[in-house]
Amino acid sequence: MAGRMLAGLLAAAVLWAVPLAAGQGEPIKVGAILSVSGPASFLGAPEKRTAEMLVQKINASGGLLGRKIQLIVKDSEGSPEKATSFAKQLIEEEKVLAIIGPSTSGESLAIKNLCQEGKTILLSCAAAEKIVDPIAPYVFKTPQKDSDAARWIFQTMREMNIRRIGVIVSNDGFGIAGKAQIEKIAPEYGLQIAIAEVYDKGATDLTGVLNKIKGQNVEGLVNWSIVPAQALVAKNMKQIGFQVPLFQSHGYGNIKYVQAGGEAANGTMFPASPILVADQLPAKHPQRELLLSYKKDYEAMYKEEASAFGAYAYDAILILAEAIRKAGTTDREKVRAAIEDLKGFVGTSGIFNYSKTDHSGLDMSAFEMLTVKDGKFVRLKP
Amino acid sequence: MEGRRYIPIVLLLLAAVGVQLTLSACDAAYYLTQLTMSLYYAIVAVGLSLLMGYAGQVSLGHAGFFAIGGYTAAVLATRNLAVEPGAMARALGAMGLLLQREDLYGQTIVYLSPWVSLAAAILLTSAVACVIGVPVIRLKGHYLAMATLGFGLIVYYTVLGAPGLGEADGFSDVPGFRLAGPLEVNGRSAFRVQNFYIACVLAAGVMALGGNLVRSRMGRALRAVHEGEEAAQSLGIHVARAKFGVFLLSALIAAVAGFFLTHYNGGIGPSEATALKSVRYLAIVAVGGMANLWGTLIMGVGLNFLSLRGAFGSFDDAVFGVILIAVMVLAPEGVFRRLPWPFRRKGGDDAAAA
Amino acid sequence: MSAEQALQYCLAGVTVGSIYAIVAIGFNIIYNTTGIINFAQGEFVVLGAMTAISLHTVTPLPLAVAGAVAITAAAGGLIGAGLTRAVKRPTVLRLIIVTIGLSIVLRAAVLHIWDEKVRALPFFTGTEVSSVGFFGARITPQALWVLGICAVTVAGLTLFFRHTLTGRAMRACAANRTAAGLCGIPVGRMVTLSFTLSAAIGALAGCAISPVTQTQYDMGAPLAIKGFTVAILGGMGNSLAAVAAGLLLGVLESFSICIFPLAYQHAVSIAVLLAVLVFRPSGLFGSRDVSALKEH
Amino acid sequence: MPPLLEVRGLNRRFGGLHAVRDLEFDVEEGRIQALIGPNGAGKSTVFNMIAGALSPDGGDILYRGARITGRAAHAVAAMGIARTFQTTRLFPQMTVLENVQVGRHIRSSAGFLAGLFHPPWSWREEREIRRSAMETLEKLGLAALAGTTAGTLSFGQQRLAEFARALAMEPNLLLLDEPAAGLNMHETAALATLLTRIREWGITILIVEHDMSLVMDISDHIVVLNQGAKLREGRPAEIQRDPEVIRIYLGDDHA
Repeated sequence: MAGRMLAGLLAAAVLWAVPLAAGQGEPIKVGAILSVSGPASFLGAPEKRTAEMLVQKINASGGLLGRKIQLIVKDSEGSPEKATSFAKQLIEEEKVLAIIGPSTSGESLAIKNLCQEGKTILLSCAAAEKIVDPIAPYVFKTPQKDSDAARWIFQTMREMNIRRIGVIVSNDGFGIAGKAQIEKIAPEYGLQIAIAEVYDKGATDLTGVLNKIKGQNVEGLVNWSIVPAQALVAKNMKQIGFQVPLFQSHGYGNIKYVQAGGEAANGTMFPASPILVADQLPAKHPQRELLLSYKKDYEAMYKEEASAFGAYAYDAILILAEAIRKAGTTDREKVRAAIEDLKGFVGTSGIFNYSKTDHSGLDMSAFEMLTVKDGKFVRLKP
Repeated sequence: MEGRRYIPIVLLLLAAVGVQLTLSACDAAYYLTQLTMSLYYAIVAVGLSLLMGYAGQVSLGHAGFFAIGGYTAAVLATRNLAVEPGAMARALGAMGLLLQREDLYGQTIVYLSPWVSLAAAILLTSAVACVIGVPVIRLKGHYLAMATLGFGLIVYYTVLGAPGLGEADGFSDVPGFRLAGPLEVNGRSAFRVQNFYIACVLAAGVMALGGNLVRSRMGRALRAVHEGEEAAQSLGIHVARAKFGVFLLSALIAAVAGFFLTHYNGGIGPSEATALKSVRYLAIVAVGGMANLWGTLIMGVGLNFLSLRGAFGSFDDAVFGVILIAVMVLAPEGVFRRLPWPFRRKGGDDAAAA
Repeated sequence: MSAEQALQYCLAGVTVGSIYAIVAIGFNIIYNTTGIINFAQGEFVVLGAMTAISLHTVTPLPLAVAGAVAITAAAGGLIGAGLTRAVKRPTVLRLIIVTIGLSIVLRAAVLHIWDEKVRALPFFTGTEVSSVGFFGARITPQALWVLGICAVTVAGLTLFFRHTLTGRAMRACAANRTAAGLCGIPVGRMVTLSFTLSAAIGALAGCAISPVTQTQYDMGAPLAIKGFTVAILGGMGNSLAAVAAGLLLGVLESFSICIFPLAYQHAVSIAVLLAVLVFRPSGLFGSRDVSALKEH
Repeated sequence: MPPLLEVRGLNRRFGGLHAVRDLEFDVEEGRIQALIGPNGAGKSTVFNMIAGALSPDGGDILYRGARITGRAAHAVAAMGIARTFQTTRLFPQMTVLENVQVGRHIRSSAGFLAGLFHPPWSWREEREIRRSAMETLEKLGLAALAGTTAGTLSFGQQRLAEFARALAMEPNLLLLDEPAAGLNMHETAALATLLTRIREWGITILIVEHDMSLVMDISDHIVVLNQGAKLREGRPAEIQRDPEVIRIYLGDDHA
């Protein structure tokens, strides 16, 4: 009995020590835990499509280090318990090098420690800063920082002389993380939050709460949300004649939300990655080429417009591929270190500069203030 | 004679040993992770089977009780009492009810002993089950279904809305639950084998208790209530009390399973409290044969195991929907019409279904 | 709170309430005929709206809505009635379980036929920004459409159930299935008819509310929950009372924002449901007061 | 010593219908007492009020001198009043033995905790429940059917099994709601014998019945109801000859 266990342990140790390097032709296993269906499917579904597309493209052009990438996608439906189960499966059983996703912050936080203990690189596609604060060496994230998005909004508000604001957020991970950052940073810009409310992610009408905010005489409104319900805000504001500037978060990065808002969406301001205005970027913009290529590939393959959400998964795979190339090996520690060493790396969401103390990689420059004009995204200050 | 009823329990534990040894020998011990999780979910379904299959009372809110157990575990275990120790915390410390750990990032955390929070979870669940159960269990049919669904939704919206309950992110970083000596409910791979056994023993315990109950005087009374409330009353059975008793019991079973699984998973989120989760428990009870504890346990472990391994892909929920329809249309008595001898309940397996 | 603001709360409540009401009506039809609550009613709403949105890419709006209603009615009638009729020994518990299963399967079907994206029909009149002034407060014209459709539907159903032979036969089925069968009423066909009718009304509801709420594959269940909350508040089976209860709940929810944080709005309205279930299971308007308005 | 059951000024209305009015009668211990009357006389209403299934609008019901008016059915049963139903209400998916074991509910005490943990004292109780249930079945000649699912029994057997279940309660008073309905002549004759045997066991019987020959055969005392009120009461021989009773049963021509 003891002997067999010892043998098993030894076998495991040997497997551990020679990670995947055995056969040169063997694929590099990468896991992806995404909310393809369920309440966060508007994030997970484009992320999955993007990831599959990019992996296909990398493999078609010869793969990495002469090996193909094998992407194992798991649909977590936005549940932390399923994400936990899948993470253990991917780490212990498939022994993947890295995990892309999860799409939501709750799931990402649930598997953060598992990835750290299992020495598996996690490239989260969720925005909450708790994912990389405190820093776990193996855990990174690709979306921009909530705090930077808030700063862009507040800066614009200051320029417009807005002092008293109302805040509404959705009751998902994205919304509540944003609310925390807004409440933390607003005082730095001398802003007074007159009222902050949380609405259901499945809300069907928001005129009631907007009416409540209207009664507070605010000069500007921030809606921080990533769910489809956010398209209601602009509509409902116009319907009840609530006329103050509307600021959305970077969760607004999907032209569908503009279309759903119709005429009402015009004039909405929000910080976003330049992917939404890729074709308006000056020729010398560092991201222009990458963005146009992603958009072109995605739209050709899936017949739908690329969103900022799919871009998070795009960056995650791009970063992983670059780190593997730089490390020249699939040794976990070396790849991890290579990610930490990435500087000035051009991604779709911005220019990534990771370091030992920053696993978010992006700063204020990853954003640009956009606005909606005639149903299209345009740069606020071209 | 009296010991014979425990033969299947012993067989269950022997089967567990067999499964573990086989998997470990095949270098596939990682299957134990999902088996352990599935066992906890199956325990909830077994508890629901007592309520639904035997007493005939539907509940669409059992995920709510699971979440009450799980969230109690999470809230109390992640509350760091080292930050600002109040008088209460000092008193608890003096009684030796506080534990200390260091998290991955080097922070020292002083937290309440999970034994205390288990007691708290049981008390809280009992209190909630009384407040909700006493009035609601008198309702019948659709009204009971709606009321229990409503209860589950209130729990869901509460954990989703309350800042102290983690809102949409829920809880992570829930530490393990040291039971005794080296035994610990903990999801790390080093604890994998022993946690499989912990879950098995808990499941065996619930099966033994449930098996005892359905053969007892109260068990017969519950089935009588199911098959004819008026006749049951005429025999002196306090129908409301019998229904409430089994409601409370199955709520407690769900809460304890939630408590353990939260420590095992290291966290919990609002997705554990959704109506869809409650419906899953219902589907498992239905496919297990309604009033069939062993069928429920087997289907509960099997289906959850497949689901947790992602075998159903993006059709995960749809599978449970199809099961519900198929069972009701094709085999309302469940898929196990006849179990082999030691698992067979007195009085026939297909008795008392729906 | 200014009078104008209070009025605006009212109108916000009316907008939401009209949505609840139109969903609730669908529940009542099946309940009136079969005595069961169809947990898949919310999926009929989504299915109708999605079909209309797809049809609208090739046909004008009225045609798209009509087509969607017809398609959903056919699909809902066939599937819903087929399944409930296939259940052996149909106890309440079994029928609840079947319709719950149906709801999950239909939701998955919508996800895989369309996708996860949110869509919307255009406003029937006006645009996203138009609104109708009402003593200084404003309401979207679409809410008036929804209310109008509620009114027409309730009136039509009342006439149907009271004055047509088929309608009376359907009510007879709910009152006593066995007796209805003995009187030569084809009970099975009546069940099919009631599922078809309620799927049609669900689809119409889906089209009417889509411009306001937008449509996504998984919005059926939350809508259904509010729908049957309202149906029970009004007293099961009573469509006119359901409309009244819908508006009442909408306005209550709207004003509840003044006191409770919005985050607890749903919990509050479900708590109201539980209270009604326990203390007044016949509904707010059940009993003698409004029983004259009941369809049976 | 007061009578076993006293009915005092009992009233019950259903909407506009005055189903039972100012009803008074006693049931003496050790008797078979019948409650008869034409259709709609209010027999079943009275029966259900005694059993606790309906609560009266006014008046009192006393059992051994204590008020039991408006008590819940299970509480009435716990005092030792057993009943059967017009259409038998066995638990169809349970076996005959299990049905009768449920009849021992009020004579045993193991609750939820004892059920869950099955302590040794409950083993003894469980054995006792089984033994006495079997004994009851044997008394009624049903022992061979102990393991049969109740729903599959013939009509007559079901009625007998329901008797067994009620007798298992060791009641002092047995309320029978039209026990002969649907039985053939043989079965009715056997029922008559059974009822007299039950009386010999010291159980008082209150029977609501349509079958006049059965009632006249076995009853010690008869109460006749008409339109919710008591018309006559007395021994069978007296009732049989009473012109009023004949009139309400057979119409004016025969008076």
